[in-house]
Amino acid sequence: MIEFFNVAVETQKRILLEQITLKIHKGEFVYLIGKTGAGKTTLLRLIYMDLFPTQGNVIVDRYSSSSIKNNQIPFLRRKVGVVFQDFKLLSDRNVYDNIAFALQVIGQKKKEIRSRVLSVLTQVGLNHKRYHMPELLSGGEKQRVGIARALVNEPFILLADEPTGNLDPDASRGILELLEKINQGGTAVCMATHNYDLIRLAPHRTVLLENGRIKKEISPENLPKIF
Amino acid sequence: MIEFFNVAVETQKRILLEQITLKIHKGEFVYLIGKTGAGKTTLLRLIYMDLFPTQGNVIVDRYSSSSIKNNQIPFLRRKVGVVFQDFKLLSDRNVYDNIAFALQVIGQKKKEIRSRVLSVLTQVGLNHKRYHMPELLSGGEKQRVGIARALVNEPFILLADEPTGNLDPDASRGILELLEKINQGGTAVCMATHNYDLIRLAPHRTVLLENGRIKKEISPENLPKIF
Amino acid sequence: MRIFFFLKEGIVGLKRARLSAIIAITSFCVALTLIGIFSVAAINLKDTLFQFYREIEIETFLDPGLTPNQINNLQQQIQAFPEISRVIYVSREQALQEFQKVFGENLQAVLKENPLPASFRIVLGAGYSQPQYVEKVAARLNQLTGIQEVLYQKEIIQFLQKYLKLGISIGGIIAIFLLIIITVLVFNTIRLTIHARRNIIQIMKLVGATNQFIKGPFIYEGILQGLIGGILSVFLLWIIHYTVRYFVFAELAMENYIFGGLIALGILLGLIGSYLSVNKYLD
Amino acid sequence: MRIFFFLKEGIVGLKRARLSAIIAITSFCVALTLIGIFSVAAINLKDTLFQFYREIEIETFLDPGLTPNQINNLQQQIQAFPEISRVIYVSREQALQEFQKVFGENLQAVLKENPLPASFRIVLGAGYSQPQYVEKVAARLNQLTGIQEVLYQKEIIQFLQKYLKLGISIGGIIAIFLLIIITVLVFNTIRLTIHARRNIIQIMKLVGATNQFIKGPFIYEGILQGLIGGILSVFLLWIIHYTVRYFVFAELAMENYIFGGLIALGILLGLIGSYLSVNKYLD
Ligand SMILES: Nc1ncnc2c1ncn2[C@@H]1O[C@H](COP(=O)(O)OP(=O)(O)OP(=O)(O)O)[C@@H](O)[C@H]1O
Ligand SMILES: Nc1ncnc2c1ncn2[C@@H]1O[C@H](COP(=O)(O)OP(=O)(O)OP(=O)(O)O)[C@@H](O)[C@H]1O
Ligand SMILES: [Mg+2]
Ligand SMILES: [Mg+2]
Repeated sequence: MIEFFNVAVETQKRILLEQITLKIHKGEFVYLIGKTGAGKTTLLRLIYMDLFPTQGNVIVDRYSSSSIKNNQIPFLRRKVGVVFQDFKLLSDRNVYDNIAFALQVIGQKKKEIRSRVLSVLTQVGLNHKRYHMPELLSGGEKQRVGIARALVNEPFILLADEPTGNLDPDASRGILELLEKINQGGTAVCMATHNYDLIRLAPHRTVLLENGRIKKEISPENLPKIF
Repeated sequence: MIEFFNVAVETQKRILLEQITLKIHKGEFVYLIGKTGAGKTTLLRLIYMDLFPTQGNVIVDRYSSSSIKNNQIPFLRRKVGVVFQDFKLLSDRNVYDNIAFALQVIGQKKKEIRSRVLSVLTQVGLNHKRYHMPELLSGGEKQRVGIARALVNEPFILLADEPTGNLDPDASRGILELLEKINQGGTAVCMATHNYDLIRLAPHRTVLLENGRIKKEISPENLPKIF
Repeated sequence: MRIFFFLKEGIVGLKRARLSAIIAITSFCVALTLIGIFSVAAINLKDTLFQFYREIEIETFLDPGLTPNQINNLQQQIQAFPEISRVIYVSREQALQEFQKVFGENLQAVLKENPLPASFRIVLGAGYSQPQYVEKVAARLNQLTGIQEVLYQKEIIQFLQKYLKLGISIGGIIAIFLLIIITVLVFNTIRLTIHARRNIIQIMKLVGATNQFIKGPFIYEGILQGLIGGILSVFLLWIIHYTVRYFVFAELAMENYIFGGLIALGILLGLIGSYLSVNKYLD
Repeated sequence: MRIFFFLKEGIVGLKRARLSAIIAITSFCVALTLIGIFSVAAINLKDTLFQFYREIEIETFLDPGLTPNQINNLQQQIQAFPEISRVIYVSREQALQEFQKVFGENLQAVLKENPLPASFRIVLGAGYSQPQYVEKVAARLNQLTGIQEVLYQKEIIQFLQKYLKLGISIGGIIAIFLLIIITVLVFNTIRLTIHARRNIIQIMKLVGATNQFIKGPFIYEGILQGLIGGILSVFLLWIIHYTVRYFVFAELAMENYIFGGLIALGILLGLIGSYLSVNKYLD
């Protein structure tokens, strides 16, 4: 469903990713690990086509990075939920409107929006703060708003860039459980993380990046041997 | 050196902190832990006087929250290095200039600035990226720029709000070692964190916040029993 | 459906980015007020000139030997000119009386004879009281037999003609520059209000908003800013107009279409400005 | 030391926030150009009026019975008026010749006698050729013995006087509004360029910059923007002036102090605007 064919991303100065060949199947759960600066965020950006490979090809659903037109990108992004490392909340509207926005974009009816936003807010445990502005939230709360926004669209894949970086261990476990539940509902999950505790807790296929290359792919059975 | 006397912070809607009485001594190393939304960031903001208590009094160095004048705040902040949860880098200048800025503010000579910035960049391992703009950095790299900026001023206390949230375990350990080294040089450190692995690795006095109150203070000796 | 959403988002957007909105609206307001002041100045200048021209008379002196019949004929001939509205006959006696009034001397007593000729005082029609017509009519009158001399307020007409061209040129240049400059300034303001929210556009893109969808609220916001700025400028202009009438110049004219024009211009500038500006942040 | 740092930071700031800087500078440039165009229009209008007034003559008809001596006396008396620069004597014969030229008829042949009086043609001094002086001088001349009648271009002077007051009022009002409006627009632009960087001010505060220190670069940036905008407006105005002279009106005047004034005004607006704007983001 998502395929990388020998992908490389280069800037004038250096190579950010190279020789990336990777397949994420429907409904799969994949961890992306690697040192800081290894290229995890860069790889995720290729999937939601915020960045294009300088070499190779990325295929997401029925779109290919080499042939997608500019006006098709929004429609791709509606099928890919993204949780950003730096939250990227709209600072000019409250929590409810931030999440509702992802539905307004696709022209949902107001009533439908309301019920879906409230349901997803309950999922992430922020129902009581739905009228807060983002700046009044703690780091962990912002993170959960971001997750709620990514989920509300019912994407076929959820990309989560260190969704637990700002959360305490309990909350992290809560988020992981949430992601697993979503995954069990058929949504694929690709999560970049530094939190190996979580991987130990819920082992899945894990891709290890190093210096812009895929160093290793570890299947869930082999994981305990690694950590 | 830093003292909280029965401090409370209230907004119209709710109480963010209450009954906080706390003392941080010269050269001490204190962890601040607690669930997401417990009030860790709020407590740190009281120290660098980005926020004022609605009740009680915070004393930092020779400044008191109840009597400090607006034009004294900058001088207080020069003695308090802060690493922010959301980095707060100046997006309009590169890594070097971001760090140099904290020294330009206090009127340092250009030569002095250069040597100190380069030394602190080496400390955090970002010397090779000193001419990058912040937006080109990975989350972990931004975090390290923030730490470097907080350190460059040689503050008497370093406040770090989840400095390892975006770092991989190796890098986190590196940062912790850095903070400990700084601490051994006489600088106090107050670090809000969710990463109990680090506390286990380097046990220090730990303050546990819950719902805006200090639930427990744990001395280093008792720590192993908790985790 | 969508229109309503955009409109609502546009209104909400004004509230969300209050500072930007206030600044943009004041910019619109003052810019349009300036254009309004200019328009009022222009119509008043035009009115004044036309009023003056309406008062222009041509005087034709008649040959001394004409019989009353010939004079009558001539008057009818002149009356038939399309440009001329009225022809008044001034006999030699009337001319003498007027001369005496002006110069205070009894010419006839000195000279024994009235040296002054009879004349027609000719008033041009409303549409024709302009220098070019005056000169043309004067030239044609001169060719008629029985007419000795054609006199008109040559000095003032020449004065006006000489400086009118200059005035219209300078006025036109200023008006063009005024419009360009106001447009640039208002567009800059809109551009900056959108620039201050560039990260919001970025995020909208990331959650899958189409370019159309992103533009919508910004454009409606721009239109609303223009509309509100236009309405405020109408109030302001009305107050200025009223004040000037009251304290300085009671005859100051005003046309209602200026008010409508300002609001329309505000909406147009808001539409185009926000459309162009938001496009810069979409590929 | 600090001044240099601020200046450097100001320049660097222009580069860092390139879009904002470009927009602010174009705003300054067009706004100042507009003021420049107005100033040029104003000085040209003034020049034109003065030039016209310089051409005003007063004609005084003399009593027929004066001896050459008395005439000479009178001429010296008039010459002594401080407002009067030249007095030209026109004898009865000269007047008759001129009459014949204008009216084409030999008056003397008809009348046997020359009915026209001798006169003085009086030209006012450079500083006094304005309607109020003309009327005053005329009144005083009228009281002199030996003078029968005083004539001057009453019509044009009255015309000018009537509309001059209106023109100056409207011009003044427009000028004041223009300045206010331009100031508002330019300040709005500066405010928005700083608004777009409010988070940077926030961060500066957090790392311990004093308010003074934060202001410095923004103010220097504002001054630089004003300076650059002013210089560009001088170029623009020069080009416009040159073009208008070439194609429309060759006599268009220009004063160098306008150029200096525009640059100074740009710097002043940049200074005040950025000072006020940045202050809003500091408590
Ligand atoms: N547009 C760019 N131009 C140049 N270098 C870039 C650009 N974007 C990212 N980089 C660099 O590429 C490397 C990989 O960045 P990336 O954000 O993918 O790392 P990451 O694995 O997500 O790290 P982290 O765990 O810290 O988030 C980093 O060293 C970063 O500085
Ligand atoms: N200005 C404010 N007005 C209202 N509520 C606020 C304000 N600032 C913070 N809060 C709320 O206060 C609580 C404590 O926030 P704080 O940022 O201190 O939490 P934290 O312990 O740092 O959490 P995290 O670990 O997620 O960063 C949160 O629930 C937050 O929503
Ligand atoms: Mg990353
Ligand atoms: Mg926090």
